[in-house]
Amino acid sequence: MAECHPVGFQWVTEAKARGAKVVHIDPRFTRTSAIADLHVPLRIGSDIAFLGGLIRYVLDNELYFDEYVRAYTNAAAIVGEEYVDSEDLDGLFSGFDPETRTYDEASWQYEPEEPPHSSSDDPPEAAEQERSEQHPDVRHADRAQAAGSGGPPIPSKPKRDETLQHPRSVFQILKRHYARYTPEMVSEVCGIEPEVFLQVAEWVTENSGRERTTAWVYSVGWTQHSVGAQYIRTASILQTLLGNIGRPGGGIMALRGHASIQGSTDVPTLFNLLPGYLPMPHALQHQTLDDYVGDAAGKAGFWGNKRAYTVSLLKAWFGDAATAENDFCFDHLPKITGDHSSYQTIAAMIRGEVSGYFLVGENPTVGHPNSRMNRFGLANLDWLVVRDLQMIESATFWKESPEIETGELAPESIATEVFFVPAATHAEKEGTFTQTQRVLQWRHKAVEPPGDARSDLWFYYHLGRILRERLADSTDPRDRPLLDLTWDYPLEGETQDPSAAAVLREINGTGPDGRALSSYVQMRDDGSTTGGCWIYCGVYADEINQAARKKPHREQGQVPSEWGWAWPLNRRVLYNRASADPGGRPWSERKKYVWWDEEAGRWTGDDVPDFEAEKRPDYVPPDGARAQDAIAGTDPFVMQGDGKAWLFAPAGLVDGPLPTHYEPAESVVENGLYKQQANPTVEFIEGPWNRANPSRSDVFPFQVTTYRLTEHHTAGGMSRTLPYLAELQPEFFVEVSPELAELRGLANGEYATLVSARTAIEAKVLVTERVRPIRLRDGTVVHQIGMPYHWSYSGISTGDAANDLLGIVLDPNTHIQESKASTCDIRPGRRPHGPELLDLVESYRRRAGVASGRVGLNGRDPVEASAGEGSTQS
Amino acid sequence: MTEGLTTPGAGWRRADGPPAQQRQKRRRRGNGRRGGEVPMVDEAEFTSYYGRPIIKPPVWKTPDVPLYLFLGGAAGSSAILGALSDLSGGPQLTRVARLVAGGGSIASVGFLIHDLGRPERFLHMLRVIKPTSPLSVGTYILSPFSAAAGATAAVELLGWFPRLKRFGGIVSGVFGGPMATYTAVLLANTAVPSWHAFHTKLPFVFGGSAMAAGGGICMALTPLSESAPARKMAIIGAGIELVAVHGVENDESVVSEPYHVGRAGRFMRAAKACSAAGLGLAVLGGRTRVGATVSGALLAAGSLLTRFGVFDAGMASARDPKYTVIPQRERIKAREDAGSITR
Amino acid sequence: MTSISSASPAFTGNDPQNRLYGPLPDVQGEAGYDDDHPARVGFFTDTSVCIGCKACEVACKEWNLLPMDDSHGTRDVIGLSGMSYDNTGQLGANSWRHVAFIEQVRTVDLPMPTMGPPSHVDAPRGTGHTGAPPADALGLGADEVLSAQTSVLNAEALSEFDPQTGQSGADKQVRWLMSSDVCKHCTHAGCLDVCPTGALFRTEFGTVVVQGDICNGCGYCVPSCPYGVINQRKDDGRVFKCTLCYDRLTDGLQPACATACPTQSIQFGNLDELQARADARLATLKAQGVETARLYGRDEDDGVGGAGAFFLLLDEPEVYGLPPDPIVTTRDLPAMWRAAAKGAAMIVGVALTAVLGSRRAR
Amino acid sequence: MKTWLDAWPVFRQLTGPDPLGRGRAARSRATENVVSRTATADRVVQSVCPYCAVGCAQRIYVKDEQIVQIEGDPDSPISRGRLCPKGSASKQLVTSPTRVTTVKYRRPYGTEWEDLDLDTAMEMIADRVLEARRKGWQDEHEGTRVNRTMGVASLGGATLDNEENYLMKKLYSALGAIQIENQARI
Repeated sequence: MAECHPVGFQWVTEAKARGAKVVHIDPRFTRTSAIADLHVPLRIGSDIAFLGGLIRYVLDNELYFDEYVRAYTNAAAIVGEEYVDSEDLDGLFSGFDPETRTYDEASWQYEPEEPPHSSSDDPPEAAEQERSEQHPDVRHADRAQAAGSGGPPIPSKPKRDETLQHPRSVFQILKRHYARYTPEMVSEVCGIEPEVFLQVAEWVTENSGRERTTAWVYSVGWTQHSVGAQYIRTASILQTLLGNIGRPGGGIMALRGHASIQGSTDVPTLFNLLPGYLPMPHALQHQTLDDYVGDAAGKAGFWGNKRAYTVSLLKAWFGDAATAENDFCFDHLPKITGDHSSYQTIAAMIRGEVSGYFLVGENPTVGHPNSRMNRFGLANLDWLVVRDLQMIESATFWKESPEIETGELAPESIATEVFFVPAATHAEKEGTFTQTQRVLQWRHKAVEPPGDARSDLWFYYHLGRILRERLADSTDPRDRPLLDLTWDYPLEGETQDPSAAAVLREINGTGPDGRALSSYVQMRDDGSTTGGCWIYCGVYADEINQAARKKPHREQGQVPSEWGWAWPLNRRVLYNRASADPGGRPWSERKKYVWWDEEAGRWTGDDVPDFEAEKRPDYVPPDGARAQDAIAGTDPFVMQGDGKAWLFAPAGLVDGPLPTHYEPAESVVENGLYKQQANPTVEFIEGPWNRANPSRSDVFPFQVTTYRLTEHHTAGGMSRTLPYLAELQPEFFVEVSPELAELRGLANGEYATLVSARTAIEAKVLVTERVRPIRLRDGTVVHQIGMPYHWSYSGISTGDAANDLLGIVLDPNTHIQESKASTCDIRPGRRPHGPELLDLVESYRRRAGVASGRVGLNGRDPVEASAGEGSTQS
Repeated sequence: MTEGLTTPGAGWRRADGPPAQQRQKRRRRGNGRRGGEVPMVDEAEFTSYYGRPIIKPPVWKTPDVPLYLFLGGAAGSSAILGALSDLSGGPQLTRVARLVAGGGSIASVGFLIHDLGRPERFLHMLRVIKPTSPLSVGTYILSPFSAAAGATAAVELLGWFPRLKRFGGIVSGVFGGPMATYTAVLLANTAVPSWHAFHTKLPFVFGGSAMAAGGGICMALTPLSESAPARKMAIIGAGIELVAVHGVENDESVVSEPYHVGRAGRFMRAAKACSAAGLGLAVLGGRTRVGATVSGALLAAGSLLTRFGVFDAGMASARDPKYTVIPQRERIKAREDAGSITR
Repeated sequence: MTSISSASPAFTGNDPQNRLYGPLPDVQGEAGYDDDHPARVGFFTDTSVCIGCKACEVACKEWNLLPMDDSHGTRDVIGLSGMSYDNTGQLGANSWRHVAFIEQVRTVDLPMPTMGPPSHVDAPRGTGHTGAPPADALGLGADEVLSAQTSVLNAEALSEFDPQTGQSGADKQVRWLMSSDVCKHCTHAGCLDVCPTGALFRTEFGTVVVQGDICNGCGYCVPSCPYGVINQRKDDGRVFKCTLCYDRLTDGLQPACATACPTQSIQFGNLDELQARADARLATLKAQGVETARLYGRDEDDGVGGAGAFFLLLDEPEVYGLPPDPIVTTRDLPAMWRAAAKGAAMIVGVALTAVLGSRRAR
Repeated sequence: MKTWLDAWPVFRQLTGPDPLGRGRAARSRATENVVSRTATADRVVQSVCPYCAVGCAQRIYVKDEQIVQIEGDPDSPISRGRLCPKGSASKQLVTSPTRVTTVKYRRPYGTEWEDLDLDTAMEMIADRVLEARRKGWQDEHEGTRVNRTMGVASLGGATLDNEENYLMKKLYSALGAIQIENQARI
């Protein structure tokens, strides 16, 4: 955290000064570890084993927060008989279909209390949605994320055993599932000393419960794994057992890497989402608005109002054209049919199926793994528009790139037309970022952008305007959506910039009287309200730009609610109802946060209560109650169908209801728990440009991980071109332990070549004790290599792109690539340039038994490998 | 960080390998005259930041500054010689001394200004008088001296205002002494270990070296009839220089090591050879024409090489952290042993 | 009105008011400022919370518009230094802040540097725990137990586990020291004293600043700084160093580096307050068992009369590239002048004997 | 005469309280009127750092329509006026001389960049969007109605404002483009 979010780290040093214990769990000793009380140097890719060990420690020693678990989690729920745990199927859960390598969630469901879907408006529609949910194409369309903050729909309320003794109760299933995660097993799999694990376990349990809370902080170190989503699930189970969710000083904090990456998932430029985590309509499921909202109709929790949110969105987009008769123009929305994430799109590009591509403030040939494949994709486009501040590598792939040297690409053979349209910086445009704490902060405009540089608001507004003018008198039904669009925003200044405030107001939504709404509960499904993004409703409450509030923190209390605006409804800690006991009283005076005020008859506290203000703690929902009314007074998790925190996830995750330890897709170690080596539902992309390193191969014997440095920013476009940052970390380097340096004859400060089945790159070597080898019980030694990935060939500070080395293998839930765990070989000296590079890498592939990686022109059609086809990777 | 059981400094050592710069014992070749190995001070272990210098080496350019030191010294001693011989009646010696003093001083001013980072601002030296700055005090020595010596030399050549010569000669003579030795304070008053440590001896090194140079040159250029005073001064000067240099080189502290090793060592050894030879020749054959010129030249060369040697030794001692850390550690230990103040 | 006739201590050496050496409480007053001059300000750098992010280096260069380190900014000039994460190397004309990185290893099996309050070593809780091994099993004497932290990584349990144990007999402990170095703005500043043009001067805030319009690049200050801070810029000729953001101070703002420092390792303020804060911080660390913590440059009796920017270090100063016992060269100046005077007298004497001697001989 | 003499620091040393010329006497005229560029700025604008998601508030000082300084904003409860090295280099990011400020165009099989003015570029891009949209249009996919185009794809958004992301998603959806992605997925 000190590496990539240093200013956020001030709060860690603040807590430390007040006696907090800081534990840093990371394969490398980083600048965070330098300040931490304890550094746990666990092996790359073994986080679930460590966290599972903590869960077992908590359950075994009864150190969980008893009342919290009984009242607020689904520990008491009883799971159906068909469910078989991975402990009994040697690594697979019940319902696994080997051909499509997907799970059918049916066997994970609760044992129902009342008939399924009874609480839904339209039971047959909900059941139909339920069935179509299992179709593999839908499975791949990333339903999990669509549930987003809503939690997937569950057919009915579970039967419960409050004594938590029932063998099929979630609590007992959890105990059995993690029974094998003993401190010894954890230290064997994670390669750390048992005492280190026990010290962490002791500190975590000592600092949880009524009087104290523990917080977990993570970043892409967890998400960029083939089991990334399950990493975070394990931490949520642990935090829920310890009662740390929804309480001050607790929770799980995601540290996101880009200024508004949280914003770009809330108001998403993502294929599977509409604003507010509404799922993108799926061709198989959602031909009409009723299909679309069928699964959530009448469901408990705020998702019950899905129709209101959707209609408001459609009214915001299509204005008067959207009427009740035409399903509020629901049919205007294009439908997805599966996984259209960026890697699938690049594969489609190489097949020549994509004509045009926009790169808007992103540098995929350095930031994406397997940069070679990305460049092949770009080489097969008709045209490419790049909007950035500096001339980034993704814009000059046709002129200079490793493939130009090796001859796989050549300017004369690349047909892609490239437009580099300069962009405005953060100081030259106004607008909001959504920070990692869900806070929207407004930036005022300082100066005009230079020359032809324009903001992206300008670019897309005027592109839309020109397109609408072109198609003004078209009668083709395909163009209706574009023509029905509400696209008139006040234009400012002589560069005719659309008003960002007006767009924010549209996102906030307006009521029947045209005035800005102040809460999403005001949204109606009769078309009388608009709302570009329901979770942002309230950012323009009372016609004031709440995100632009800048009340100094000195004039505010512990929770600075008058600086910027947090979604939803300015709540700074989500699910903060859980900071009070079932009766509404704070768990302890020290950790008081939100509580029930009997006289006032409403919830109150330091933060905006994440609960309906007047709902009494002893409120019991009448049966047949719907949406938020179905949430009991003792259900803090208002977005979940059953209002409880899910220790066991009967739905919503495509790779299992409970996290379990799998090795990374490319690992040098055998899975110590099961025969099943890696995540069975992991997503591969086949192609000569994306060959995988076989696991446990002695051709690629070292485990490698990628990470960032404080001095540079992700793909380096905004830092390698700046003198002051370039000179702080001037060259691409890899971090290697003295033992590995000795083993391979590497010298500090000299060059080394790293080779994988994708390509070979060169980097200077930094020999350091901060990266340590791990000896497993059977004597094998795991050597680990650290690789910061900021560099590429342009800018002041240059080097090879670390991401060239990595392949693309995706987490099935989120399609995020596994760039935190890969394998490679390392040898002293610089890499060959030109065609010899291809020969070197091909020889490695042959030795490793990997199919040939040779490609035809522009990476398009694979050339028959000179040697035999070789075994295709299992 | 670590408590109780650990030793002070807690046994932490640099991660990449053994303590940096574990100097091996270096055998110092005895110089020409005395055979046998001069034992180095036993190698105290010291740590540094990746072996990087702790203080900044001077930014003065070579050969500018050593030449400045040499010419300043030669001019200073010649000016004194000229003034005295003028009073005691040695016209040719006086004339030569004055010319040497004048030429030397003008040239040294030239080198001083050339060495400046911003030569066009050399007059800023006269902005302040700072007793704490040898260069500021030096400027108020150098300006009158070079004015007087220069004028006298000019008058000597052009023959105008003959009466002025004596007055100019006396003024330059008065400033000749400080001119020769202030440069020693200039070097010593820095953090450079091998200069600062010998701040009481350097003035005598430079004084002797000045006399050897001034005397030597005047001896070489003056007819034998009047060159006796120059010869005596050169001989005594060279003697003092050799003794003083010996005192500097053989101090038991580690900071005298740079005078023996590397380029500085070569300079110092050559300087001693020239001075000694020059001294011997001046004593034996100083009265013969050839002997005077050759010994004069040798003495001047010896003096010049000493300046280069001292300059390079200082630079070397600034570049290696060892010469800063070890003496300071010894100083702390001595203070702690004496129990005066603890860290 | 003190006049020059008071034969300044530089020559005579009697220096009752410590104008050349020793503690000097009112450094601005000595430099001629009226009594209403602002309080002396400076930095306290607490390296125990420094995370080595180098925000100070960038904020300083950005505020003072410094060129790239090699001042001609050509790409091939910058390169990986191989010195852990420090690619700046040292302070200089273009780097007025420099963050040092020292990776240290220790094979003694003691826990990581803990900064929190000493964890009370109570008897291990309940048998149910496979909790931390009892303290005495580690051979700690009874009285040491309380001050010593429970040894987390004890040698026996590790030996068969960690490959390094094979080589070193006990687990390796890594410590990564980071410290942001800066000009010390000394009470007795060697650079200021030796500057012949008066370019280096004492500001009303008690800081030492180079006046760029005066400096003629004589370079005398460069070797005179006992810490090796100030340096000449190659293609400019003049010398440059940290001005403690003299221009920002006139506008009432904190220096740029102190403003940016995320963990407030760099603290700016009145020097006396900083010294009090530093003493308290040192006491806390010592109480937490951080034996190797010490203050550097805080003591008025040190060789430069106490520094305007002082540090809390976690190891010997030279490990960070700092001199262990710096003394301002001006302390010995009187002795030097006396030696020079004797030298001059010697020359005159020798010349006299030489001239008189040969006159009698003729 | 008096003022002329007074300009000479030596005279000030002899007559003033600073005989050693260490402070008051040695001050030059430029030092007397040193001023901070934050004081002479025309205006201060509150902004947020563009680098990571912590969201450190920044103060941007502007003079003559040029950004002269970007530093931390002490009012922010998130950052309390502090910045990391990247945040502190924001001014260099904004005023970098290597920043591209004119539209660059590379023709098919071209080997060099060519210049293009902004309006022409916008028209050309609009043409290509329509053409690509038509090429990749699918009314149906495997029998179910999709009314979308697979011809246009987009990548990026995590470094952009919410308003920009909103217009992009709105426009792309109306065009039928569904292959819309950003860094949230890497």
